[in-house]
Amino acid sequence: MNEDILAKLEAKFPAVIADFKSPRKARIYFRLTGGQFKDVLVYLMKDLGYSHLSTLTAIDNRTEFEVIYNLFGKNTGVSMAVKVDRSDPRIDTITDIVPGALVHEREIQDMMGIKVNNIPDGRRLIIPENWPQDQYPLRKDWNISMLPESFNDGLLRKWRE
Amino acid sequence: MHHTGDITFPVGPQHPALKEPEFFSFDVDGEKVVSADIRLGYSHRGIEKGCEERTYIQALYLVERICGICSHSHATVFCQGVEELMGLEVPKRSLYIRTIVGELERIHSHLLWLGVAAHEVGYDTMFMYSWRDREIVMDLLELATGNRVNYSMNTIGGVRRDITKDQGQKLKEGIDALEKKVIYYLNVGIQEKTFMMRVKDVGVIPKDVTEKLAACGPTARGSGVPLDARRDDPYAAYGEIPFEVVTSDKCDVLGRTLVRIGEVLESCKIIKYAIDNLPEGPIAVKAPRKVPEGEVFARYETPRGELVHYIKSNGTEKPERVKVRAPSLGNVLPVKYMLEGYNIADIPIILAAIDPCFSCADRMVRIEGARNNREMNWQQLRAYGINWYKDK
Amino acid sequence: MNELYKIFYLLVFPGFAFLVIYGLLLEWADRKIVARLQNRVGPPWMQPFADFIKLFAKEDITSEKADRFMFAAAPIIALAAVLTTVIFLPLTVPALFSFEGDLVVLAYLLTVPTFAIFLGGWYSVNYFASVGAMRATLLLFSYEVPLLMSLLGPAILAGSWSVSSILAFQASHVWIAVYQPIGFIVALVALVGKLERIPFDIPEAETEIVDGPFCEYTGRKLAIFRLMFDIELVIVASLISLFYLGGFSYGNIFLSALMFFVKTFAVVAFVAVVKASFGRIRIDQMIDFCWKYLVPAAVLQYLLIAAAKIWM
Amino acid sequence: MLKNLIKWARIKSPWAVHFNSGSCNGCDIEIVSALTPRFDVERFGIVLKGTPRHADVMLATGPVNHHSKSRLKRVYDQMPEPKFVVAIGSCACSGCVFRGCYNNLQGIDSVVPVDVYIPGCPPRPDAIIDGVVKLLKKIQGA
Repeated sequence: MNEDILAKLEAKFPAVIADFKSPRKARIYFRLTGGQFKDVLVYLMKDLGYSHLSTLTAIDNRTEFEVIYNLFGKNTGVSMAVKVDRSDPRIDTITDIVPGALVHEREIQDMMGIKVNNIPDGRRLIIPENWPQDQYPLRKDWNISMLPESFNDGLLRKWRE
Repeated sequence: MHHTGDITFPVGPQHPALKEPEFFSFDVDGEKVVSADIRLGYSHRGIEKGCEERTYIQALYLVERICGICSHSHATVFCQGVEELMGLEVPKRSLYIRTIVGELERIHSHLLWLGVAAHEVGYDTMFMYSWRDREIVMDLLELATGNRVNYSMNTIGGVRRDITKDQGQKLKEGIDALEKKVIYYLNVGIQEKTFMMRVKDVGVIPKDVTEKLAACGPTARGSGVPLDARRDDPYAAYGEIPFEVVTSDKCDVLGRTLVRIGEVLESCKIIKYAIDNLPEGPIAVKAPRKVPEGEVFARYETPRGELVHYIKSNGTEKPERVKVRAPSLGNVLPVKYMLEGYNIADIPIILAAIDPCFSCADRMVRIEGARNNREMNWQQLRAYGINWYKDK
Repeated sequence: MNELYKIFYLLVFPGFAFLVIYGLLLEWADRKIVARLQNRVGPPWMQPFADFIKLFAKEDITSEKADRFMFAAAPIIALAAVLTTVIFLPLTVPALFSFEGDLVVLAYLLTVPTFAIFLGGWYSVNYFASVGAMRATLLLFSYEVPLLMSLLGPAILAGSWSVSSILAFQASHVWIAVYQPIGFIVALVALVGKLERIPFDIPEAETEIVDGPFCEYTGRKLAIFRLMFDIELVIVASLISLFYLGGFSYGNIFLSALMFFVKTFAVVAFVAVVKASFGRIRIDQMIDFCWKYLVPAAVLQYLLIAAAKIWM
Repeated sequence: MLKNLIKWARIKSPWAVHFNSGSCNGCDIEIVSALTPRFDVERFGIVLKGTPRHADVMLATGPVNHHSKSRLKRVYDQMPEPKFVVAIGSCACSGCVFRGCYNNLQGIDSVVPVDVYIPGCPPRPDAIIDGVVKLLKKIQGA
């Protein structure tokens, strides 16, 4: 549907936009195959008017990670996916553009283990303090049995067993 | 927890003002709140990982229990997303029924909020009155869906129970009785002197800051930002039902109160209109078990703000990834802005003003304020910093 | 015989036993009226007795960082202060001691509980408690001055500092409330502040600082504190009736007893209705309210008395 | 004589404290609506207290998640003897729909001894009152 948006993006960032889909007027999904996603993001938010950053989604499709920037504005939702390789998952922060994004980046760091470089405050977020350092719950290869036995030390009441 | 020299004032996770477990620590100078630091994670149950190991129908059953007060919202937005992925044509009657139950839930949530806000301010009579009237809505919900909370009215491809003619009639009578009571609150309850003293010019957030911090729901509409997913991105039956978005430009807790009560009256109109022209036809369509590959970004206007579900499917019957972005997440940043500068007595009412539902937001969220560590010249009390649980 | 009567006076009739029972009954009346106003059923009549006995049977925890002696002493000081006030009050029977100036002693004794609450809150090393304690003392400055001024009004009119002689003055004249309506209203409002009832129950604002100074207290000590509040309710209610509503010493015993129950119950009903119809205001708003409206009203009352004295 | 006087007092005035260990707050709004005019529990003397110090009964909801399990234990330790725990909602009884999700244990009784279980998602206010009455009978019997 939104061919005009696609044309504008193609003109500004040649050969970077991949599989652009817009099943209905109010939704646009596309991937970035390379280059710096921050300029595309600024272009989307400032010039095209999708100013409200709704959320950041991290996806683990087993071969590599993907971080999706969900924006919203002018009654349409835009989802821009950025590839992150699995060996050394690292991505730049966007808190300078959108201060509110700090929250989502912290979640990605905790849940998926994608390091966000120069994040203003990288403390642990949702998972409990004594959660083992190198384990990330939302990764496909993680399951609950990998938690060490001493995780609930001293708290579990023995009468259950 | 690092300190800036003044007292860290711990609130939660078990505290009468908060019906949910979250932990606020306020750096306080005497009675004035210097800065707030919110630590959550107490309601994090790993729902997103859970959804990946369950089929769509089982995931729906899980998604409904993200939050007790807006359980219908989560279920509706999840079903809408999956139906969009499948490209399923859902019967019109089920869209109307979803809208009716959604608006009933909005009334029930706003009346609940009115009581909790009055209780935060110590005005217990209004708490009792508003919760007594809320029982009317709970009966209506029980009549239409069979349960007071967690109604599980939706299924993928439509609705599970029908609203018959006489049920519709009873719903309308109940709504009329409720409308009279809510108008009483609007004119008498809110104008009461001490309630006004505690609510007027408290937790002020100007319009431009609201937009910059991306607040949503009544918090944004209370400061004049007309942001409403039901009108911007109409779903279910909101395209055909005339309603207008209630806003007020008072920018303080009073503005948010007026917006919420206005919305209750608005919802009453929507329900009556929807029951009057409830279209005929089936209430559900058989949905295939496997969902074709794709991704969807579904939105919904819950009583607290804009809720987003991002669902990615991989062709099997289990979702690849379900991401829930709760409305309270959008309001956590503004509440930090609102809290600074007011004193301890205002903390509960400002927190209640955004009607935080940490069970939704808590799947992932925490905000860290920028620390302004200017040296405190105030005569330093013995820096307690001791969490009041510790010394048994 | 006189000694036996004194002991009876102190321990049974207007003394300890009567005050405890009547205090708990008044607490029930207060909770019942508030509940009925909020269209709830409200607790059964023996609820305060059950609460009291249960609290006595509970484990008594003192946190290790709290100062053991002061933590335990605070409730006892408060209760003692409130109980000694009964000596000066002629409740249907002439007061035990009544000397010129017992009004000042009475006023002093009524402020001791607030300090006891402060000490209790301060020594129970808990953040909420110390904030509550600070607030309790801060509150003292806002309601204490109007309360005392409104009590001194009748003293000036009756021309004496002794409670019994003020009562005697009223026996021969009309009730003082008729002479001094403003003073009566100021007294009632300051009374609500004194008893730390909504809209002025800022020290133990339940949703803000979790029961304020009492949040570390359990078992017996908490029971004594709650009992102190109930007895204070009785004492201050009878004080207001003595000063403004003509007291209770009439001819036969039945009429004075009846008048005593009716008048104190009326004051408690007023406090309950105030509790049911207002929210809790902030501490700075309370101090503004007291100093902007209550104190000027009390001063205005004095001018009226002075003017009346000149013309009389 | 004194013994059953104390027992009578304990039955007549059970003060409650509410702890939400990660629930979806459906059970919590049902607990609070048990206080309001239609179901008014103050007739039985039940008062919702703010601090665990003043309470005898702990109304615990939610499947205990890893983050709040130490807080639950701490709040339980602070309640003075004799104390009782009522697990409200299926999550509190057995973790119900969140069984298998990684971040929580299987119900309140995995951390704290529980006296009465009230199933239901969420249990109706009258079910909660019925549960508390059963608890009072249990105290009566003990």
